[in-house]
Amino acid sequence: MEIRILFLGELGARFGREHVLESTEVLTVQEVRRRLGDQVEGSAAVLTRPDVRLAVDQTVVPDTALVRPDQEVAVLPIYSGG
Amino acid sequence: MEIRILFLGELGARFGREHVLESTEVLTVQEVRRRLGDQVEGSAAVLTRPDVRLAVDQTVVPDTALVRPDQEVAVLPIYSGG
Amino acid sequence: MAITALLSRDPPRAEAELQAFLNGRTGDGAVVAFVGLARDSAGGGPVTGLHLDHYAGFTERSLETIAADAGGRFPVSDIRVIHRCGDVAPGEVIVFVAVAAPHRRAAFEAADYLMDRLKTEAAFWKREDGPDGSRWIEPTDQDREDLRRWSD
Amino acid sequence: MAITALLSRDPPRAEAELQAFLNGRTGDGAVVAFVGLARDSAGGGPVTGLHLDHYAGFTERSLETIAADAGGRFPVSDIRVIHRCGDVAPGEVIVFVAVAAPHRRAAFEAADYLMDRLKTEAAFWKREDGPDGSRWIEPTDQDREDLRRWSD
Repeated sequence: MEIRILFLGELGARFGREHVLESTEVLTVQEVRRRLGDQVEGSAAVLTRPDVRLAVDQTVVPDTALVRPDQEVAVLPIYSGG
Repeated sequence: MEIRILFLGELGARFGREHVLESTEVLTVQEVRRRLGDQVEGSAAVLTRPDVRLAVDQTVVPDTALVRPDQEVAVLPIYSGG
Repeated sequence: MAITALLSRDPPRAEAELQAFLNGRTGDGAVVAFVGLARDSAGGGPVTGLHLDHYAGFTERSLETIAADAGGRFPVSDIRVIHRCGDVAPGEVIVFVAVAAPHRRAAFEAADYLMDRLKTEAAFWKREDGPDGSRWIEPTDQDREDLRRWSD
Repeated sequence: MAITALLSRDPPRAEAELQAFLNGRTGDGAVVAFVGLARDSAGGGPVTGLHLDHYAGFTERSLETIAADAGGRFPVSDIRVIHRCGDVAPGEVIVFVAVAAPHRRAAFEAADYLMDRLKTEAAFWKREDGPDGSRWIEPTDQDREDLRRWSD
């Protein structure tokens, strides 16, 4: 099973836009941040920043929220606005 | 010699838009108001109102300003705006 | 800075005016356009048409003065004002105002200011025609209050 | 009330949008349109283009939320928002916003509010490209200050 990961904006440009996190268990958003930081070289520091928010299946959620293995997680740096 | 008179807006609709005031002398705006009020039936009261302003050759002037016989006087009720 | 203020007997063509105003504009981030339309009702009653009386020459200068004042007051690049006179049917354009500026705050404020001045100080005399007759209009209390927001 | 908020890869055609928005409108006295253009410079340096990254679905919903909030907050009749994504050249339209209302104050305020929200809370990630490279943009202090004007 895999969690599909999207890095938006500058993070997509720096680390690649699409990633996959292999997982068979339910993870917290906090754990997704940590595992992604381990897996994607150079991303660990930025993934701990509170202004980098995560959306699960298109909804921004707190770090305590849960992520199932079939869900999509988007990593959202601060919006620039339009 | 004659002073050409224009009544704008509602005053034009009520009293007729164009009038002529016969005059050989220089008059004050105050005198133009009075003579017009005498000449144009029913207009005397409205011509004494301070919010009815007079323009001489396209410039709004106070009642003490002078009007020469060859000038144009416009009687301006309060603007509606656009 | 280009400031134009025109009087027109024909309805301003808002879409063509906007297109011309936008064309080739690469230094400004913001264009605000205001389109004033003749409403089909007012004060609870139907309105079948408007007549905007004007004083030729004098009315044009009142528009030019208002536009120039806006250009002097706000950091804007260009201003265009086209105001209708004569007979206006419901739904037709009465006034088109466009303001371009590097930044949006100035464009919004200048357009807002222009309309507040135009609604009270443009030299027009407006008659509303309805099924029960006609009446000549003065600025509303709201119009006067809006204008006071800009007093220095 | 019709509220539409759309994302578009193509430049919004401001003049056609305005015309469609005005067409047949007889109950509203005021239409305010805002057109946001890509500038050819920023912070003193030239800008050769913008890229507006978005998150498909999520970004559209952010636009819809902002438009709906404006519709709930101001006495307006209709709102239309069209926001660009992808690559934008200088002078091209980034955003078109139109608001119709019976009275102009509500139309101005709703358009102003929409732009303040869109400039900070629309889910875009903007990259400015110039001769010296690219940089990713955050809302300016001015943008954040503008937004605070509307906090309840």
